[in-house]
Amino acid sequence: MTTERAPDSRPKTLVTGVIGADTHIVGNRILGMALAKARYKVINLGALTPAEEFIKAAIETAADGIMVSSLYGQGELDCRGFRDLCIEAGLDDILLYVGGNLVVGKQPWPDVEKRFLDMGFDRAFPPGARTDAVIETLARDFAARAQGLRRAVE
Amino acid sequence: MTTERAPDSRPKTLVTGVIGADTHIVGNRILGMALAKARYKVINLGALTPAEEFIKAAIETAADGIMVSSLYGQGELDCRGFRDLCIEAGLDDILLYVGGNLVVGKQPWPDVEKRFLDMGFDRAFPPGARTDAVIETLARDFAARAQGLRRAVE
Amino acid sequence: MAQALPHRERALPLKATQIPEDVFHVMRRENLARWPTGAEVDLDEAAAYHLSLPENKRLGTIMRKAAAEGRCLSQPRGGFATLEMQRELMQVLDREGLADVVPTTTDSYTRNEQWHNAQKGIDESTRAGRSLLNGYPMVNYGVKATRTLVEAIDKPAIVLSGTAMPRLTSEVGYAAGYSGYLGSAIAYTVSYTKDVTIEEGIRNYQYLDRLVTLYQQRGVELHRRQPGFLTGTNIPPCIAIMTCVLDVLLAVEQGVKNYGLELGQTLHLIQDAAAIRACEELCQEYLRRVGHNDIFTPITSLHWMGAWPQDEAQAGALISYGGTLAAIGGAVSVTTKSTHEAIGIPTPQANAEGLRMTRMAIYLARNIRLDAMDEFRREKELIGREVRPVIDKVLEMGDGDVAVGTVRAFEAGIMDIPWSPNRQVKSRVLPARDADGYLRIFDPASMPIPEDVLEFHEERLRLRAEREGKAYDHELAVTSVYEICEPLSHLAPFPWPKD
Amino acid sequence: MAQALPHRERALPLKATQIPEDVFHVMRRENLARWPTGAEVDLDEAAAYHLSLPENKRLGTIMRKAAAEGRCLSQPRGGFATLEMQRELMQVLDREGLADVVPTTTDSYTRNEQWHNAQKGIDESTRAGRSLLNGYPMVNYGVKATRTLVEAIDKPAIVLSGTAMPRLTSEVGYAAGYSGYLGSAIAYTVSYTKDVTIEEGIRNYQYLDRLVTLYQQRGVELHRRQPGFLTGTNIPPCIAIMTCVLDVLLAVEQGVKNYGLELGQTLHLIQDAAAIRACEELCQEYLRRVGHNDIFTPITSLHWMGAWPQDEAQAGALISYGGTLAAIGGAVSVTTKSTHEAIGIPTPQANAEGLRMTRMAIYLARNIRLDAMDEFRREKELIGREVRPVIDKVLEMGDGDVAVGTVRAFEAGIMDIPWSPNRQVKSRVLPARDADGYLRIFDPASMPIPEDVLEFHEERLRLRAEREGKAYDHELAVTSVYEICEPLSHLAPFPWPKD
Ligand code: B12
Ligand code: B12
Repeated sequence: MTTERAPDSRPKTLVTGVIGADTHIVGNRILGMALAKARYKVINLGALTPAEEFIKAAIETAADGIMVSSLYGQGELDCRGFRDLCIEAGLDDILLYVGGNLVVGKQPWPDVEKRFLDMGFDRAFPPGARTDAVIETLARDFAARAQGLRRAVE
Repeated sequence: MTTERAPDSRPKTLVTGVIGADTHIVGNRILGMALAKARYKVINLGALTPAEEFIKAAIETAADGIMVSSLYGQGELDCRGFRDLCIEAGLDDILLYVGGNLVVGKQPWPDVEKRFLDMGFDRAFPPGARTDAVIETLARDFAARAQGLRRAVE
Repeated sequence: MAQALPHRERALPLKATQIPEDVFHVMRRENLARWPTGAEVDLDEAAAYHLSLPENKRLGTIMRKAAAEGRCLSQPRGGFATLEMQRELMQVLDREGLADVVPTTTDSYTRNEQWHNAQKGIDESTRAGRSLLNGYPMVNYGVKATRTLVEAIDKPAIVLSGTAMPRLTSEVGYAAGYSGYLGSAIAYTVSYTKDVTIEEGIRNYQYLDRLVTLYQQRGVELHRRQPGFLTGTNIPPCIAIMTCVLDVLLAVEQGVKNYGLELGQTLHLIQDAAAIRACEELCQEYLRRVGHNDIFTPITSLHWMGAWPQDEAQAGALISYGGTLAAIGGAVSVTTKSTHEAIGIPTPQANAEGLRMTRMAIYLARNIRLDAMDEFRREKELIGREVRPVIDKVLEMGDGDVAVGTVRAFEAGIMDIPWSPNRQVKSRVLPARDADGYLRIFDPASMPIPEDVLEFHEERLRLRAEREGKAYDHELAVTSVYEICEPLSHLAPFPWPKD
Repeated sequence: MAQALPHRERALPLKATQIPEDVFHVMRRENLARWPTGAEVDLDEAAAYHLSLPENKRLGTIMRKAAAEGRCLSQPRGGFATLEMQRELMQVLDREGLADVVPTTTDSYTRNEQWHNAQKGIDESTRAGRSLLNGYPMVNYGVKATRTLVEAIDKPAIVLSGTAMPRLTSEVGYAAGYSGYLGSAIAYTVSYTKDVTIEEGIRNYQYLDRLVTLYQQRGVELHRRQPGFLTGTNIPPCIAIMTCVLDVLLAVEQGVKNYGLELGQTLHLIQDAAAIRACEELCQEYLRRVGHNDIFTPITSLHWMGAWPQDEAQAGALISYGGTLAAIGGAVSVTTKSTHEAIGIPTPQANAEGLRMTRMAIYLARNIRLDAMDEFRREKELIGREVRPVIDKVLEMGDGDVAVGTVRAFEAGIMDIPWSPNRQVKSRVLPARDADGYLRIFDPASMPIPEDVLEFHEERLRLRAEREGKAYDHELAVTSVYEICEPLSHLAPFPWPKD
């Protein structure tokens, strides 16, 4: 597991959960454990979480980011309009990550990534992403935000 | 095994063998057994047979056809000029079959077939051909020849 | 979301005994009224339809024959959003995959009774020309349309619908001519839901099992099947088998006779073989205790249910070994995956290849049995020593009622499931792989597994930690989740470093 | 074609004893003079080069380590016509295939010492931009060029050159830094040649084995290996092992210490595991009888060597099972094939996939051993009862000289090989697969296998004929040649006919 830490001293809060009618909790739970270990405050909503609940939880906890898991293939339907819901709720700039097996079937990753970035996610992660990579990217993105950027550039 | 017979009463003679430096005898031997059962007179030259020996044997036995096996991939080199050798020896019209794994590697069959037909073989058989199919085609080709054709049309 | 129980039903106390005919009549009427296609279900007509099907389309019969002849049948999973896509898929699985049993996996909206969402999924998929749903929306299409799928193939068809809410899907599926249905109260409630209670799950599957007995009365023997793979994540055989025993006890109370049990593969040849035998024996043992001597309980072995490697070559080995394990273990059928598993739902062709690979592997291992090995016997006996104390405790807690006992056992953590998404389940039990590749229990939490057995588990796990130079802690469980999906360069590196 | 023996050598009577140093000196000079690249061989320089190689490039060492640690290494086959193609291939096998041992298969002209033809093959391949040879023409390229191949990889390299005439290829290969060489007198003469006599074959491999001891004197332990797979066509373990025993006895007379034995897989889990153990035990038993207690004889298991199915999914199962069989059998290494096997020489990528599939299969089965099973013990003991009477007879016929005995035994049909292309071999012995999937002997011809053993073989084969409703005749042997390459629809049809 990683020993990377969140970049500034105030611990960041992240809401996580598995969106839609999706029951795949294992990766989400392991990710949550790894985030906690990396000193994030993690609000884990668990499996089968409607989009609205993520946003509600983010508002209630003044979260810095939302980590949406979607494994079962219907993420493409479930995630549409997620950023719009955020904006409606006044979370215009909240950091939005999505990861898992985002679409149905084996599709070229660049296409899939683009689809989710177009939906307003800041980053999308391909199948089988490891927690270390996620945490490292989070650190870089929060560091970039501290400097007024939307996210880190590669 | 097949019970198909040669088409006319005088048994036809076929020379068989494995061409070049090729040691794969199993399929050739099984083919020989099946041809004998189908009432062909079979002259089997065995493995590792130079092109010249096929032709010598065909002349000596007044053979009706030559069945060249090539399994090891170098058939493309070994079989070049085989028809020319036949013509030089006065076997202009002898029926020439070739079968086995004729070229190196997995290549599209139509290309490979064309390469061998262009060399002057009357028929080329793809990897894994079964004896029944070979014997059936032989019967049709000899029947066509009895009618003055070069070989049966599909 | 989770459909609340109809008012009248909730008023009745939970019991394992058979739902009375008149009550069930009302329950069915209410159920079928929930979506327009419910009206297409006509039980007598459906039973007659089943009786008109040839033997090779009846899963109940086929499973009995396979068991009698010592065969291992193959079955994939598979579902797409539209009738046309689904038909093509099933035909490819039947013809190119030589599947012995052809599946229809429903999509996850259907599973969660979100039929309006499913309809959107159908529409979008039709527009996009590709499936945006992870399965076939069976309720939306209804009985008549779905029957064309059964008619498009030459094998028995089975509904795969991982859900704790199978009431309407099962009505439609069975009426459409599907002769098998996968799902059970405990297994699916603990692994496919977050908020459904064990009680609701039991009630929903009591409905389904009761429905099967209505067909039975009309001369139709349908196949029911329990998904003992649970969360698919390093489930030790004993925990799977506990749910098998409890679920089959619940089902027979409703009158079911033809009830298969599924076990996800541990990927340890001997553990899997022992698990298959132990499952059959323990189910029969507990069935006999309650006076049932005539329940047919064939075992299905499932290709690895945890995380898969992305490399298709590695995945191929898992598929092939999955056939080997099922055949050598003596499973009556095997449920297959494909080389696309780590990434997404397979194309029909990749799915068919997984079937053929498995079928060849079964052929190659068709004559091997390990029952005479000491290690096999020891492992099988061990499973018995793990399962009985827990089941006996559950039955005790129910004062003779297995439904009540199950609910109380989960509340108390006496029954527990690793990596469960369900809030009603403690999910504190933690499995991990040991030094010899067996799945063992790292932390039993509150499960009453005997001390000496747990000591053995701990010893084997400590040995692994030692050999790998790792701490003996819960990270063993986490690395065991990833193990099989690791790339080979990590899993089996070239053993000798340069100089 | 087959190179005639140099005059002087032919005058010496055939004997198993070590070639005297002075005679060998002359033999080497004559040999190296046969093709220009022979002049590049400088034994002292080559030995120094080997000593400069890191441990991970020395096959002798790697095999010893793998045996000691209970590992199963993986090795493919592979050769292309030009240096560039060969380099790319070897790098792909090393890096993408994670091969533990990287091969160089020579082409068939080289094997038959037709170096002029090989040169044409190189030229045509260069022009065509694709390989027209089935392997790498090692002698044509010579020592210096070939060394760049050894330097392009991080693993030990082995020469694969199925031939009875290895004299010049082995000189070039070992001098180029290859630390392993596959080939032996009996095995290759009986399966790769038509007119080469057993005597010539023995003399040629005596040369090669004697060469290895020259390296040994210079502190370099090279690996030698015997290709006990023979004609690859349903070779029952006992016949393979007879050749292993005789070939290793011949090799140790020349002073070889590190000598591997290969066994083609029968595809029966228990027969293969028993064969691997029996081979090692019987070789050691006969080595001890002649006073050798220090010969290292690791066993390599080979993926199915008979005809392969064209369907890549079916082939995948054979590949994967091949890893399983090797690992469970306790082989020290496994030689792999690819999904292209039925069609042609695989692309580097397909070859690498076969390696990875096998490697994953080995990982999955790494902890399983069957030695404690009764069936395993019975089968292993049976092999001993088949092998000993024949070997004892061969040794008796040689009046204490294994070389002489071998020649006489083949003449008399006491030693016989199924499906041999060699005219010196009777090839009347006929194997077939029995009812349980074991390879048995249908017709022993003149091999002195005990009556009671043969009765057992016949019983099992009759049982198969009966079950399949076939006559008990030699067609059983022919259908056994085709069996594994049959399409699944034939091999494992859906068991229940419509209606
Ligand atoms: C285990 C499993 C199950 C278990 C889940 C148990 C549970 N309750 O959690 C069970 C058996 C119940 C199950 C059910 C189903 N499954 Co499933 N399942 C898997 C499997 C084999 C492994 C998933 C897993 O646990 N991986 C291990 C964890 C550690 O990895 P992970 O989940 O990928 O998470 C990591 C990363 O993705 C990343 N990550 C995850 N979330 C996020 C979020 C963010 C923001 C970021 C940055 C990163 C990130 O970090 C995690 C830690 O490393 C996968 C295939 C595979 N991957 O091999 C299929 C798979 C996910 N399942 C699939 C499907 C279709 C289903 C079903 C719909 C149908 C069915 N076959 O029964 C049902 C789902 C029902 C429902 N309503 O949701 C499909 C999805 C297909 C697609 N997308 O095209 C897959 C890919 C299999 C396949 N190829 O068909 N499944
Ligand atoms: C058994 C085998 C061997 C045995 C051969 C034993 C023997 N002495 O016969 C051994 C182990 C010795 C061997 C050696 C080699 N082999 Co080999 N071998 C095979 C294998 C696995 C099966 C062949 C077989 O017996 N099939 C069963 C019989 C019944 O079928 P068949 O031979 O195809 O014959 C049938 C048909 O083709 C047809 N047929 C045959 N001849 C003819 C002729 C005519 C006119 C017609 C109409 C039909 C016809 O009818 C037959 C009966 O049904 C094949 C791959 C495969 N097919 O799975 C590779 C294969 C043929 N071998 C191959 C190679 C490269 C070699 C080696 C060069 C290198 C090596 N790997 O060691 C050496 C050859 C050395 C040499 N000098 O020739 C390659 C050839 C590659 C290519 N063409 O691209 C193959 C295809 C494997 C591969 N994919 O790499 N091999």
